[in-house]
Amino acid sequence: MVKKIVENVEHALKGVESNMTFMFGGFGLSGIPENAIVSLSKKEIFGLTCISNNAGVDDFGLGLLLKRKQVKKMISSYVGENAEFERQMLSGELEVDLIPQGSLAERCRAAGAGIPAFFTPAGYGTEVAKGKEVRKYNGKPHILETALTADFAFVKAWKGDTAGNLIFKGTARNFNPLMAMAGRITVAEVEELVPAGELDPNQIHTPGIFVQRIFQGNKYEKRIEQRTVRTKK
Amino acid sequence: MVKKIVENVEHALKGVESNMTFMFGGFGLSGIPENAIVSLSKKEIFGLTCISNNAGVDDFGLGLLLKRKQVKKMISSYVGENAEFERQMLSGELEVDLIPQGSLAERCRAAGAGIPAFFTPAGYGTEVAKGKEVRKYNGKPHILETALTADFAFVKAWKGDTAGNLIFKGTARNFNPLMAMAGRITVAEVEELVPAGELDPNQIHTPGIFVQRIFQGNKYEKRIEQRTVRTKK
Amino acid sequence: MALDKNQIAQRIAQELEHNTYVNLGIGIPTLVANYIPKGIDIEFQSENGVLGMGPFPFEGDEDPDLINAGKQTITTLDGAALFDSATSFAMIRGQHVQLTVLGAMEVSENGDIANWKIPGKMVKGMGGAMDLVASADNIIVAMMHTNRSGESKILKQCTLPITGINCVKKVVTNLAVLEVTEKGFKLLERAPGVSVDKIKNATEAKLIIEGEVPEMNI
Amino acid sequence: MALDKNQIAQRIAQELEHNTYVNLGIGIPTLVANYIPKGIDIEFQSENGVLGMGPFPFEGDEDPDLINAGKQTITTLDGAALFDSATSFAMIRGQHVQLTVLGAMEVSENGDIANWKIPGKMVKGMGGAMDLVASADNIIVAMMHTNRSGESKILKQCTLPITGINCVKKVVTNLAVLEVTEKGFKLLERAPGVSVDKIKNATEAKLIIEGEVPEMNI
Repeated sequence: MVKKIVENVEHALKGVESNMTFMFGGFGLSGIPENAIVSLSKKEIFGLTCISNNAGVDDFGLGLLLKRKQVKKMISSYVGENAEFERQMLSGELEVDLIPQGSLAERCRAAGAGIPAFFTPAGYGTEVAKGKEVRKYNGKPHILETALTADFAFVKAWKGDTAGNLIFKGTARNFNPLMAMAGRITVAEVEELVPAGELDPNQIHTPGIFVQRIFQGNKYEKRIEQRTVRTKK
Repeated sequence: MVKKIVENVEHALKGVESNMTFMFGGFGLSGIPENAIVSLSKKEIFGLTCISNNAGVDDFGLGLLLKRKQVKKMISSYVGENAEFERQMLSGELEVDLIPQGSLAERCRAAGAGIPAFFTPAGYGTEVAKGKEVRKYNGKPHILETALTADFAFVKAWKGDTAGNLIFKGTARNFNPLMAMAGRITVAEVEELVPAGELDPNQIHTPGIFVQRIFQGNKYEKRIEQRTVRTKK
Repeated sequence: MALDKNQIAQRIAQELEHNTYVNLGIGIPTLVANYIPKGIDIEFQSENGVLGMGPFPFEGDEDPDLINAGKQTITTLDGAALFDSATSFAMIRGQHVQLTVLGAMEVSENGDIANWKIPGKMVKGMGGAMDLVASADNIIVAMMHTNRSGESKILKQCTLPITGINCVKKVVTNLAVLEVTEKGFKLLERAPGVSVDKIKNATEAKLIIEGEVPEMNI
Repeated sequence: MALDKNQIAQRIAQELEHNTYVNLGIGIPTLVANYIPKGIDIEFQSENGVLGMGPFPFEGDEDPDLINAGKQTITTLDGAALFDSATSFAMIRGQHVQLTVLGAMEVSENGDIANWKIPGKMVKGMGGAMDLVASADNIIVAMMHTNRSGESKILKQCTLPITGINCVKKVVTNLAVLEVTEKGFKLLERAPGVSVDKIKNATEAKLIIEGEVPEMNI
């Protein structure tokens, strides 16, 4: 078995440098690699390109890196709820590349799967298609999108084992499995780390081959952005 | 909930016709849709194009359709162990299109995912690349492959529910989830069919949206092609 | 009387077809789930990775690991399935989701939609909207007929950066139900008590009006 | 003495690197799993959908739902994972599998490999071989140095339809270990007791020979 376990988040982050490209799993604040983000936000690394569906909120998630101006460029699909982000973007301090969510997911998967480019209908006829090759299939125009890679991918799972196998929970899965595939070095943090052999091989969401380092996070805050409930009758 | 359950294999096969294109899950004889194949082999339908990684053996799996000369064309990656297949192929009765196994899997997934074409390195410089567009990415030549669709996809799972959700077992998963995505009508047969709500939503391999009809197979022979064992010390 | 948001949702719910998968956008579209007609079985897909989405959880049952695309806490129903974002958009792009309902800033008479960007203002991003509108066979837009300044959002041509072209099939507003035809917007229904003239006045695009225009059944 | 198949596998096993994923083809490559050096952790991938493949099952434990790419019944080890064929080839194409060992009919001095088709004979298909050779960073071929008629399989140019170009890094035969360099085949090692001349005679391609050629350590 190929062992992936590292002692803690500091060991997991070995090799991160300024000007690198990082991927971060998560949708909104759900399923984000909380421990890796907090540690990165304390390091003297800057000029980062961050690929993440969202950009966190002001005091949590990627907002922590934005606040310290560690991020040079964000590649995302939706960057709503972050005032500091907005300020940096409007002032031109922060480059922002917005891409359709499905293309973002597929471009990560493609990188991990050795598919350098593929055609998708998403974005045809919009500014997203600018400069991209267009080709009709079944009478419908499609644009050519390329794979997205990263020096490090940071993902978060519910359970993991020492071989790097991951199981996610609920909709916290989202981009995590795809970014795990795409990272040159993929760092997985999990709520519960178990010895290899305890997870059912049939129920693994991300096989350990896609993960280079795994550790159990110290704690998880797991903030809820939009707490919506109904009242009991 | 969208209900997918049909009474039996005959209801599941409603609409199959001569000259259609069918996909069949399975690798070798593992994970093949046994009940659908047996029923198809008793129907008066001919001129079929069959997409399947392998072609069964003489008296089991797709061999049953080949024996009755129902198949006009096979699209496969490996068609070893079938004498009647060999005879029909060498005599020119049967058209055979051989494509790399990884490209076969990805082309099925692509069809299901609305990706009409993608670049892959597999087959570059070989006869598989004939007539295909070549493009270099990262200094390495890739060829453009297109999505593969089918009128019907026949897949086999271990467990399924009335909403069409599927769970596979072991390596019997293989092409089944990808062909389920690709079929215009996907017929799933399962060893055990349970009411919706009994399967953990977190452990579904193929979400029911990819399945149009589901039924519990009458019986499964599950032949082993290469029984290999070691002796107890 | 012009419809309120809930009534727009209610009218759109009449478009739901039995045994289909539906993706509801943020805002008015989300409310459609409250008005599914009896006898119509529907599964809701949320692009962040769930099929078979249920109602909001009871207080105390919220799970940070179970949200919808609007980041609201949700529940799942029997038969639900969870999956990653690539699989989710495979469902969308591969046309396995039959209907998408979403909001818009502008819709044009050839079915273009603009709903993601206002130049000069903070841009939040397109999220999954571009994938959704480029893919679904059936796209219904839920929106107010005019913007806050009273200007029509039903246009000959979109003025804002577009999200997708030739994709919208129907528009349900507080005033009317419009179908996008090859010749432009056809006025199918009007809100109860709202005159054809009032709709005409609120619409920049040309309206195709054939015979008597019935009132919506709300 | 020329090596037998098990000894070829044994020599290839010396190439295994700690903490890597390896795909073994059918035939001699399969035997490599029996000779993993001590202290070297390896996981075997089989392209039909398993990582962490273990030995054959004990009699009575065979599971028709658990086979390898050669359709043989197998077992899984602790830390194993099961997946579909697209994910499996994502691992291969995406270069997550570090080493591929496979058999061949011919290898040429620029690293081309032919191992799937003999014109005029029944063609069984390339299976996963074309994906494997087009993808892996490191490809080692395990084969006999000559065919049954005594003709060299180590060639200036392949004569059979090729499976992949410029991909083979090393060849281990019953006679020798050869490295594919930019200038052609370099003779790295010879089988115990087999002379350089004997290898030269059995080789159609030009061999690069630098200094003393050591014997393999088997």
